[in-house]
Amino acid sequence: MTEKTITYKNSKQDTKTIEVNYIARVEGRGALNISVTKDGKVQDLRFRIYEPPRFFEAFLVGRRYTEMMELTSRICGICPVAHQITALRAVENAIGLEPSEQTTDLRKLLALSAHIQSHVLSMYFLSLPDLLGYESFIAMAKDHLDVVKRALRLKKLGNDITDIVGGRAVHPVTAVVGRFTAIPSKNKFQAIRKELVNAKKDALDTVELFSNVEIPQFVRKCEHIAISDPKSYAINNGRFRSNEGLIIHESEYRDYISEKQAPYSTALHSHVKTRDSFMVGPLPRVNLNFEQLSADAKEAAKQSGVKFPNFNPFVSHLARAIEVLHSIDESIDIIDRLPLKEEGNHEIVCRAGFGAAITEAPRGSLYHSYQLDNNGIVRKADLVPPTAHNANNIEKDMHDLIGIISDATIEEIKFKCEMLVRAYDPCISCSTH
Amino acid sequence: MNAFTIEKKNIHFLFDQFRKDYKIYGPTKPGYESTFEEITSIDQLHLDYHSTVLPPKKIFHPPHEQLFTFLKEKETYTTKEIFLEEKTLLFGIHPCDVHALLKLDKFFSGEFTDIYYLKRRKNTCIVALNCVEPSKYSFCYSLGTGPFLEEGYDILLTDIGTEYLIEIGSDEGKKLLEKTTVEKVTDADFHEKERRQKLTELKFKKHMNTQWLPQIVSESLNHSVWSDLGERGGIAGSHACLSCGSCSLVCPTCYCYDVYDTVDITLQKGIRARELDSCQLLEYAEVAMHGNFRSDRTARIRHWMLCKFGAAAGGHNSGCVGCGRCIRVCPSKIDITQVARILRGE
Amino acid sequence: MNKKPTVGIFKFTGCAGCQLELLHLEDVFLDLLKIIDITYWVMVKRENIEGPWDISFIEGGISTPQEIEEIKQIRKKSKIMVAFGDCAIAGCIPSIRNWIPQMESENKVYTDTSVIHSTKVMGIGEYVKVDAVLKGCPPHRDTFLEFIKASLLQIRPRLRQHPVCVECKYRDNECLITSKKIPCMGPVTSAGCGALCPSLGRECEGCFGPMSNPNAAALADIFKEIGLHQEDIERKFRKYAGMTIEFRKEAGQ
Amino acid sequence: MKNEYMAYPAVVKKILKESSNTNTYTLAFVNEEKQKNFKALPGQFMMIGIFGIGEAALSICKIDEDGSFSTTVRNVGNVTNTIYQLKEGDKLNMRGPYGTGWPLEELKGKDILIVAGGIGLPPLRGIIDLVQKNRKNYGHLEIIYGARTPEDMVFKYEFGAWRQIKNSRFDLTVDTVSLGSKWECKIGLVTSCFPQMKTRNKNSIALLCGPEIMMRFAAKCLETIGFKDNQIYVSLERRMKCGFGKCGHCQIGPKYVCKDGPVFSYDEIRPYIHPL
Ligand SMILES: Cc1cc2nc3c(=O)[nH]c(=O)nc-3n(C[C@H](O)[C@H](O)[C@H](O)COP(=O)(O)OP(=O)(O)OC[C@H]3O[C@@H](n4cnc5c(N)ncnc54)[C@H](O)[C@@H]3O)c2cc1C
Ligand code: SF4
Ligand code: SF4
Ligand code: SF4
Repeated sequence: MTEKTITYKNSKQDTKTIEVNYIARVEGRGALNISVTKDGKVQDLRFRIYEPPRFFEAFLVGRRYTEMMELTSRICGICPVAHQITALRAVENAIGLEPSEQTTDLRKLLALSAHIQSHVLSMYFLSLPDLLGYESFIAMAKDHLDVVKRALRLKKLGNDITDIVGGRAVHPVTAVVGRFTAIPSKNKFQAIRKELVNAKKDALDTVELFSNVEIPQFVRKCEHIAISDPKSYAINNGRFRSNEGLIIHESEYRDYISEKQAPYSTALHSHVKTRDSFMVGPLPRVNLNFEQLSADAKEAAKQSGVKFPNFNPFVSHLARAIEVLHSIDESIDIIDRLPLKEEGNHEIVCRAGFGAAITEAPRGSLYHSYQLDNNGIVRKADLVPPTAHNANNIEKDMHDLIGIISDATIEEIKFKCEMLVRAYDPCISCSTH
Repeated sequence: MNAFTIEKKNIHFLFDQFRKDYKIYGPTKPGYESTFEEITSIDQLHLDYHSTVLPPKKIFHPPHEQLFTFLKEKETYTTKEIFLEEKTLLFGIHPCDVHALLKLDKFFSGEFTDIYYLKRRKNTCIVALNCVEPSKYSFCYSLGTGPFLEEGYDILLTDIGTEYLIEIGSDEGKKLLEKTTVEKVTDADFHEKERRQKLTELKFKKHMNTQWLPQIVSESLNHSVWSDLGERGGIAGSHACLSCGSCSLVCPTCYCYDVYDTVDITLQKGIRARELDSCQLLEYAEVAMHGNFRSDRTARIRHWMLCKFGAAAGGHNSGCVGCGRCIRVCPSKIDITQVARILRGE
Repeated sequence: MNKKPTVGIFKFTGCAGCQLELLHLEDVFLDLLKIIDITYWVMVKRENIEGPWDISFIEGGISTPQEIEEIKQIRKKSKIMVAFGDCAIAGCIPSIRNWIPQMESENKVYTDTSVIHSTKVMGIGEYVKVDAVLKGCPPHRDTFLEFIKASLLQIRPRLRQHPVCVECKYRDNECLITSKKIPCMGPVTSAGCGALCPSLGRECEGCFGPMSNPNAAALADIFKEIGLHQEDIERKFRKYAGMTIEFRKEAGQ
Repeated sequence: MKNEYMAYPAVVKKILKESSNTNTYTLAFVNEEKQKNFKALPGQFMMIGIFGIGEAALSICKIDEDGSFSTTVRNVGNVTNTIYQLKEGDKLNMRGPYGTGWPLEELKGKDILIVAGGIGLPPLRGIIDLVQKNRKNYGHLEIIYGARTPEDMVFKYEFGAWRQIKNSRFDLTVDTVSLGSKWECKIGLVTSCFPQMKTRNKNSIALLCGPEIMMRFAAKCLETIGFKDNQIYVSLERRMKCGFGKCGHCQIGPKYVCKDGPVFSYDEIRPYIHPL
């Protein structure tokens, strides 16, 4: 807990030093340390994640495969669903288990609800105050009560679905290896279906709002990665694909992506082997999988006047809005095709093996892999959350961003840099895990 | 005429008749996992059940209940009582549970009455079902509360093969049957009932000798069985008590409750409510200045058992009816009949 | 209380799930702001006031020397300090690593461990006085409301510490231990979730931490009897609250 | 059928400060009819509460001519704390009276020994008032009152008058005296006053109220000087949620403190007071 301070260091070269000791309106604890020379050169730039690590990869070793979903859920309170599903799929890949279609659908529904919830949180609560000029969502309520209420409604929709399918909005409980322990009743599903239909207007208004708010004009072309699936908008399943030709199976992840430690950050930095840092998240997803979006989402995206593929990281907000609309549409489709059969508890035969899975968390691609022994005990765990994927790319974007605004005031630069961070919606606890 | 028969396959005649005037509760799901639920169609009703998780007390003395609302306006409060005035019918309640209700009836009346319980009870019609297949945990026979019922019903059913024998116990029961198609009863039907009763009595696996039991227990306050149950490894065949409270919450004659207020976010209005409580729980006997009159587990399980043996404050009215629920539900496998045997020195 | 109480919400080593549970109070969120004044909440606000606070809610455990300093500073500026959620109470899931030598953990994750300053994860009570705890991973949002309302009324909140079994019975659930021999932590776990897991067809894993005066030894015996190995029993107790005195023994010293 | 759970509005007519955490409140029902019909006996209690907070059992310590009564409240928890914030004219809610009260018939013509500890004196005050008013109906009166400190004593303003009661003895003791306070009586537990006690076991009744441990010790000492268990009466404290024998919280062995007590003859309760 330290104050945000700006220090002017009038050293010989007149360097501007920008420090944010605790970046507000993001999850977890991160800081910015930047110095810019008089002639606008970025001398040093650190997106310093100082969130204490929890060493999940260490203590998962020795635990049971059935616990992975429950334990890794606690990596993140905002995207527990993503960790749960990724853990479940990685474990199932290790033991060679194929869940039923209903389970797969329910998982997708769960993931979509988490996307709605998380995106609304990011767009309205964490970033919109920047774009409308308030210090917080709470302060915004005075002048924009209708917007605030809309945000609360949409967020509640996401939560309610997670609640009904998963049992609880934060750290749900029903998704386990191979199945769901309880299937909600038809009545409950019909009730959420109604809510979803009613929410479409709010979602469309959201797309409109975020296509009209003013964002910094800044473009940096970089590698965008997301999972992709020709049949549907990929969230839980698909090939890991980029705009620069990467296309791999989730089990090959480590052959192509590596991590290295930056001495000032407890989050490791990722890059594509032999290439550079990359971006994951809603914008890469919309860029890469535009064709799989629901008809209405596609239409709304086209109406927005913003062209995709797009390489302005601030367009991520609009991408989130589009995804919320898509998530509502796809959720309705899923509800309409769910058979809602109780599934028995099949005996699971455990065997030694390696399993990996990549899913799309709200913030981007999330990788889990486990090595299990014959008794179902985890022997090695490897986890890469979206913000670990993005950490290095954020710095690169920031470097270029400062380059074009270097003559602005320190306060202005600082604010824009914070905005950039928030556009990525980093989950810092995840990134260090 | 005070008795009839009805073919089992025609039982829905009764159901359809009852439905006209009553909200019906009955056992759902066969076997042990039964619970008493509202029955809206005959296929939800499973009369071939052993026992339910919660006893039918949940309908009269529910786990949570709102007593009244209060609203504060200009320093004065207005209150509004919350009563459920629905007419209900319990379909297929077993004799032990009927006896438990009779005990609760006595308990909740007297000098001070519990209007909430009694109102609901008054609005309820009892269609009881004699027990021909006692669960392996029950011992109602030892306590004279089953397996066949003598009192406390409006209508009583007995499975006598392909038919149910129907006996009427009250005017209300009589009225209910007037409009239903039922058949005449024969002496043979009564003989069959008697035969089945004898047969059933032989099926009990558990027994509890209740002679002088309250006295014996009251004089055994320092018996080692209590500390065995409370602190050490339990008694033979059981583990130590967990203080989980399950036994008392499923007991049909346990009535203890906590009263509390909740207010809404304006802090100006709220509800006074009650919730089932249990003497097995630590907070139950807490008083001011962090005192607690039963802070150790030993004292708590002893008090509970004393109560069930008729030697604590509820006296006869909270005593055991032998339904066996507490034995079945106890994760530690503590068996009240075994405790009774130990106390008797058997 | 005439003035709205000032509230600070702080994050330490944890997952932000407890804070998120607050944001999930959508229905009453705006009403809540009418009765409390949140002056510090970095996850939500850009302008934060550095105390003093009438109530501070602490999410997360303490796992670095810097955090020890910070929590002490916050304590000095808070009238009431609440350990908000299992991490702040006893370290929660991350405390599983306390059974592994610290260097071993660090070496598994980082190549350069010289820049890592982590210690064991502890509840905040290890370093500062705690006035109240809200149990759960996460605590139910209603318990937060109950706490806020009670502090406005200046009374003790009604947060019962009886076991999950009680709530399981309230819901007329069949007991998983007795009917299916499933190792359920309910009998030693504090209620507050409404018997969420047993009502949804799975065992309680203990995410609300120990109840008041639990008999952990007896439950461990029961688990053994239904076929769990010693390591599995330890895994169960060494999860959300392995560091608490109530579970420490069964969690493996 | 009456809804026994419903509490009725009452007004605080007077507040008297007793000690740093104890006040005496004079209360009356707002409804005049209800107030007119109100009758209570020394030793009985009321369920007094505030909606939104809860209810607490509080003894009636004094009954006035007009039927309003007083209760002395020590500030220990939710309800008592909230009552403690009230001002004269404020409202609360109450119902009652409940419980049995002291054995008034039994006391007639006998020597009375009162042993009270701390907040245990208020329930006994009605007895002292009774003896004071009807002096010739009773034998010797002896009051032994102990508190933690002199400041914790209640009814100090009555002590003078009590000392004037004919054929009586009044003894005070405290556990500790803080520096600078004036104290001329004993220091020690109530039982340390027993050697000077004048009451004998013949034709006398002992009335005890205070912390349970104090009552146990006092009863033990009385037994050694020949008191029979049925000559000793104790008033017990338990948690109460209803006050009329339903909620179960105040059970002690086979008794309900609320409806069979709070006053018990020691012989009927003795096996349960310890260890239960
Ligand atoms: C017959 C009778 C007569 C009485 N007469 C008087 C009298 O004349 N004057 C008087 O001052 N008192 C009297 N008392 C005692 C009085 O009833 C109690 O002090 C009162 O109930 C306290 O209520 P409260 O709401 O203020 O306290 P509560 O808020 O109920 O708290 C009381 C205590 O309970 C414990 N507690 C309860 N719930 C919890 C929890 N969730 N967590 C932790 N601790 C908890 C605490 O130890 C706390 O200190 C009498 C009691 C009885 C039975
Ligand atoms: S004590 Fe046990 S067997 Fe007896 S009535 Fe209660 S639950 Fe049934
Ligand atoms: S059910 Fe068993 S373990 Fe639980 S409180 Fe009752 S006796 Fe104890
Ligand atoms: S299922 Fe678990 S929580 Fe429920 S009663 Fe059984 S042991 Fe207790």
